[in-house]
Amino acid sequence: MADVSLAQVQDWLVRAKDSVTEQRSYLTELDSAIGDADHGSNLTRGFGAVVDKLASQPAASIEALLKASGMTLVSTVGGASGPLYGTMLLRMGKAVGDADTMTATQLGEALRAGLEGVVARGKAEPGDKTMVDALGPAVEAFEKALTSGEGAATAATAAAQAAAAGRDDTEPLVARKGRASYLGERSAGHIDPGSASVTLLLEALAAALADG
Amino acid sequence: MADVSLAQVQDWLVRAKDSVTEQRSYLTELDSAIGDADHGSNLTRGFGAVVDKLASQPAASIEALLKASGMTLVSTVGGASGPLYGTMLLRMGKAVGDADTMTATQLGEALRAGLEGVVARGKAEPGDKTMVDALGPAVEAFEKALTSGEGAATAATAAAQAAAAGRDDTEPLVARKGRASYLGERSAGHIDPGSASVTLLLEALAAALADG
Amino acid sequence: MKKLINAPDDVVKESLLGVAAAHPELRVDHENRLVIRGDSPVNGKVGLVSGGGSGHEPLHGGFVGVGMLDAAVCGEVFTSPSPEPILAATTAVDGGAGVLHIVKNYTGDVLNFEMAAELAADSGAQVEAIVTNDDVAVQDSLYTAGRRGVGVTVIVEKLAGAAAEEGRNLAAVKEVAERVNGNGRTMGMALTSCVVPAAGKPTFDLPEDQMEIGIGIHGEPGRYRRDFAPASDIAEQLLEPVLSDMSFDSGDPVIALCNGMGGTPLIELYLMYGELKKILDGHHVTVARTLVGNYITSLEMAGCSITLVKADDEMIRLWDAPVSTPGLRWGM
Amino acid sequence: MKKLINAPDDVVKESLLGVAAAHPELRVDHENRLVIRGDSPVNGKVGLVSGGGSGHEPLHGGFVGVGMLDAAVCGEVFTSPSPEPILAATTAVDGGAGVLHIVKNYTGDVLNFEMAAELAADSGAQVEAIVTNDDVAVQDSLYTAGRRGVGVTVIVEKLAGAAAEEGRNLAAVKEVAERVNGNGRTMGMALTSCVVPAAGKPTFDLPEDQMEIGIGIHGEPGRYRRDFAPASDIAEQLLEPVLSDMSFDSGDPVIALCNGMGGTPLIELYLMYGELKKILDGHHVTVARTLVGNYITSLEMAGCSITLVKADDEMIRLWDAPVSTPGLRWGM
Ligand SMILES: Nc1ncnc2c1ncn2[C@@H]1O[C@H](COP(=O)(O)OP(=O)(O)O)[C@@H](O)[C@H]1O
Ligand SMILES: Nc1ncnc2c1ncn2[C@@H]1O[C@H](COP(=O)(O)OP(=O)(O)O)[C@@H](O)[C@H]1O
Ligand SMILES: [Mg+2]
Ligand SMILES: [Mg+2]
Ligand SMILES: [Mg+2]
Ligand SMILES: [Mg+2]
Repeated sequence: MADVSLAQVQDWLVRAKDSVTEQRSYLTELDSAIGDADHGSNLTRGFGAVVDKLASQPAASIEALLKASGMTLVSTVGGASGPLYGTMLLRMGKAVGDADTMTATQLGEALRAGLEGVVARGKAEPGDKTMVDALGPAVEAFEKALTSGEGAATAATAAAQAAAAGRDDTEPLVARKGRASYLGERSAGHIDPGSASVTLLLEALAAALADG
Repeated sequence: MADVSLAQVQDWLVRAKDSVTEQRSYLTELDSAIGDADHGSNLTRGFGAVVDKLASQPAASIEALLKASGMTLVSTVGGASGPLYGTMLLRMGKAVGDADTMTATQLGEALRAGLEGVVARGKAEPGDKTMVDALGPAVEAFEKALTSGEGAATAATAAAQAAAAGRDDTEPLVARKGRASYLGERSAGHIDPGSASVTLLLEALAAALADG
Repeated sequence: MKKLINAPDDVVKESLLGVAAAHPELRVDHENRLVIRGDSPVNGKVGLVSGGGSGHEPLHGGFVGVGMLDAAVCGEVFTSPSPEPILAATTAVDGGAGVLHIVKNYTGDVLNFEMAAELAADSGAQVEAIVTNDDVAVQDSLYTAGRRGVGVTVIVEKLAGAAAEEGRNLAAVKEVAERVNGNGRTMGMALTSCVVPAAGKPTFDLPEDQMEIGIGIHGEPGRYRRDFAPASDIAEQLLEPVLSDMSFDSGDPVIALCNGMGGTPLIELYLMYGELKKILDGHHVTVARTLVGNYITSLEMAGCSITLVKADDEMIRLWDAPVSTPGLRWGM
Repeated sequence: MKKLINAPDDVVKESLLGVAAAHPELRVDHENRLVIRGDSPVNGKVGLVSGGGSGHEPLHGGFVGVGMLDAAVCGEVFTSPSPEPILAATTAVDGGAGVLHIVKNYTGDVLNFEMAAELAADSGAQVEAIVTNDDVAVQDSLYTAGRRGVGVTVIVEKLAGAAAEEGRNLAAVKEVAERVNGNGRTMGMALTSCVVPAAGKPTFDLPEDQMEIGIGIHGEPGRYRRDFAPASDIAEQLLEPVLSDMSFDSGDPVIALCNGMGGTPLIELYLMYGELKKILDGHHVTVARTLVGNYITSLEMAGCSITLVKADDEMIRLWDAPVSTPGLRWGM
């Protein structure tokens, strides 16, 4: 089974940018129901900057690429999702280290590290109706697929499906973290915007690995 | 032919109050097209105060009654129409003098004096699209009816009809006085609110004299 | 209509209860609806009285205090007060040096202040009046009631107030007021209508893709309607009639007021001022002093106006003089 | 959406151009979107940095100046700024006595200020943070991200600013800020939604006969919706949760802020304050200082909030201390 290349990681982020840009209104719509109507524009701005950055300063390793992208997200997204997604990419880069390819196992470890970073920064628990509710199941599904002998591409597809399921499962939940938590019971009945963007990111990952 | 009594003059003002109160939205509507949407509430407040005043402090003469009413209008209406209608009643009272009845001729003189007061205070000329465009023709019609040998009641009816015609004739005019003048050409196509309230006042006068 | 009020007819009365509660340093005459400087009448100082319909706050009640007005007469919303309270205010602030009435040019205000001045003169008071008329939106002003008094009124009140505070006499204070008014020009615009409480609905309908240029401060329609445009365009449309009416590029210091109509957030007003300033720079107008904010409003109307006053060194000094009012305060 | 803007994405950037043009006494760092006190860093003075999403003006940029903030970090509308500009602000105002971050409790602000503080600490700066969380609308705050930081932030910035200006050290300035926050409670309500420029339409729909009680300052829905009611009712609904959360009837002097959300005219805010004051009097709350106006807003949202801070003599002295900022100025 082929390793995951630097080019594929870069392709992931380009696809992520295309996806959040295309789904900008959808994400903002979700955020206007239980947040402050900016998640779509936040991520469009952030991933746009990531892609610009990668175009102007090509990275020599996966670690460098993910770190530069994480820093760019932190510095351009603002809001809650900036530090969270930024931390995720920074931790992923650190986990992979200075290499230009990685194994599926390494990618799984990187995703796990990314999840841990998000939790360390945001202190959300499963069921708090945050991006963690999509990212957690996604990481588990990825690891489970590897255990069943699948490669990175198939595992990423499984992760994206688990993320989508996690996203949909946030709908009935009452939020306990982030802006939505201020709504109390009224946050139920809406999908969490961050769980929706996590799903887009994992779908982009699956697409990048499938085509790569 | 019967003279006009103090009671009839008082009845006029009570009917005037009922009429502007009933037509409050209509007057305000007209004023919102070319003014500031308050003519109905201004006059409702003002004539309401006049009637309250007359109820609590009955006047001993037509002069006293019209003066008290004029002062009350000045002090409760505010806006442009307060000093104008106030001055009208004050001048009418002065013209009649200290009596408790007046002849039709005296009423005609009083109306003429009232018109002159409005013109002295507001400096409007005929055709400027103001209350003068209803009041002027009304006074002329009143005088003309007397010349033809009619009594006060019939003359007042003629005056009310002339006021209504004057009111309708303000519609195509371009305003040159008051707030509406700020609109320039855009003031054309709307009836002047003050000409509409003058018409209500003269209709009230005709009714008071007819029933008296 | 959704407003933070009880009964529409009680708005002015009840708002003055709040003013009294929030500003113990001021005196509120609830019967006459006056906001009066706490230490009035100030012996030997020219008294400054302004007023008019309510709904333009902070003008005028918010400009009562040391270095500005001695009293404000608060009429019903958008309706001139009657002569009686104007007379009461005049008497309350007369410290023996005479009283200046600062009147915005609207027929109702002019007539009522005129009647009040006649009554005050009858009882021996020395009263002068300055009628502000800075609104360049009014064309053919010879054939109308004349230009309206708008934004420049704020600056007249500040500078005349400073002159009075310095102890100048009535003629001299009036001269300052006239100088400011004569050198001031304003143009305003609206994105939405205001809602007069007693009317209960918007005074005019303005479609979502239109704006009204050349408005006054009472929801009167403006000079023309046009397609809604970016701020940079609007800035051009506001400044063109101002700059073509009077030249401001003499090198004299200019006082600029970028005023909000009430419903426009400050972030937009600053953005507008940035656009206006670019154009002013291009026309070699040297802005020496600036105010950005809601100073003379039209209830919750969204929109703005720009006022320019061609000043001189003395006027700048009077501008900088200490002032302590709810709406304008510095130096003390 | 009708706003006085050009492109929605340029609102914050272009508004800062206007701030720079209107306030030569301030420094604007356009790259980092900072508003900085002109004489920063002040040697030996604790530096005060606040910031967050834009759209709440005058907070925070309008509170930069002597006696209040040293710098404000202006994020996109309703979006926390990133750590980079927060770090830049921290460095710009560090006069050697350390820097206090004043952060409103929103996840985004907290996370970004936290990351910035870590970075600043890495480069040797002494940074402390105070997170304001005064919004009693948030119930069960143990099970949520905690109470939001709203109106009390204005008062924290004023009092901590005065303490820093007096030359107190970082720990002492932070203590003042914590004292104010700990003794402050706020409750707000909305009559209409705001419109975020990038979204282009109202964040929420509020029918003509409804109001939203317990809102934040970002167009988040509130605690509950109810039929639109008279001002006196609304005053009750705002004060009940405030007064039942903390007692203000100890006889200690109270600072009251009757704050407009942006689109409500001043005449209504004063009316509301009159209603609030009646209730406060009935509860034996002794209001010693009052502010009525737009201080922490939510773009053009119509509505208001009430903040009470139970103060002490020292806090009142710090409140009265001179301050000179675009949004709050007295004593100088
Ligand atoms: N403490 C947290 N832990 C994890 N995720 C969080 C946390 N707080 C917020 N989020 C996520 O961030 C999303 C909101 O992001 P965004 O709208 O960009 O930021 P903001 O709320 O500052 O406007 C939420 O939908 C949620 O998924
Ligand atoms: N100079 C004037 N002379 C005569 N009538 C006038 C003059 N100015 C205004 N009016 C009349 O006053 C009416 C408006 O009254 P009103 O709405 O009560 O006062 P305001 O214009 O102050 O709101 C106008 O419709 C017009 O008929
Ligand atoms: Mg958001
Ligand atoms: Mg009118
Ligand atoms: Mg009026
Ligand atoms: Mg946000």
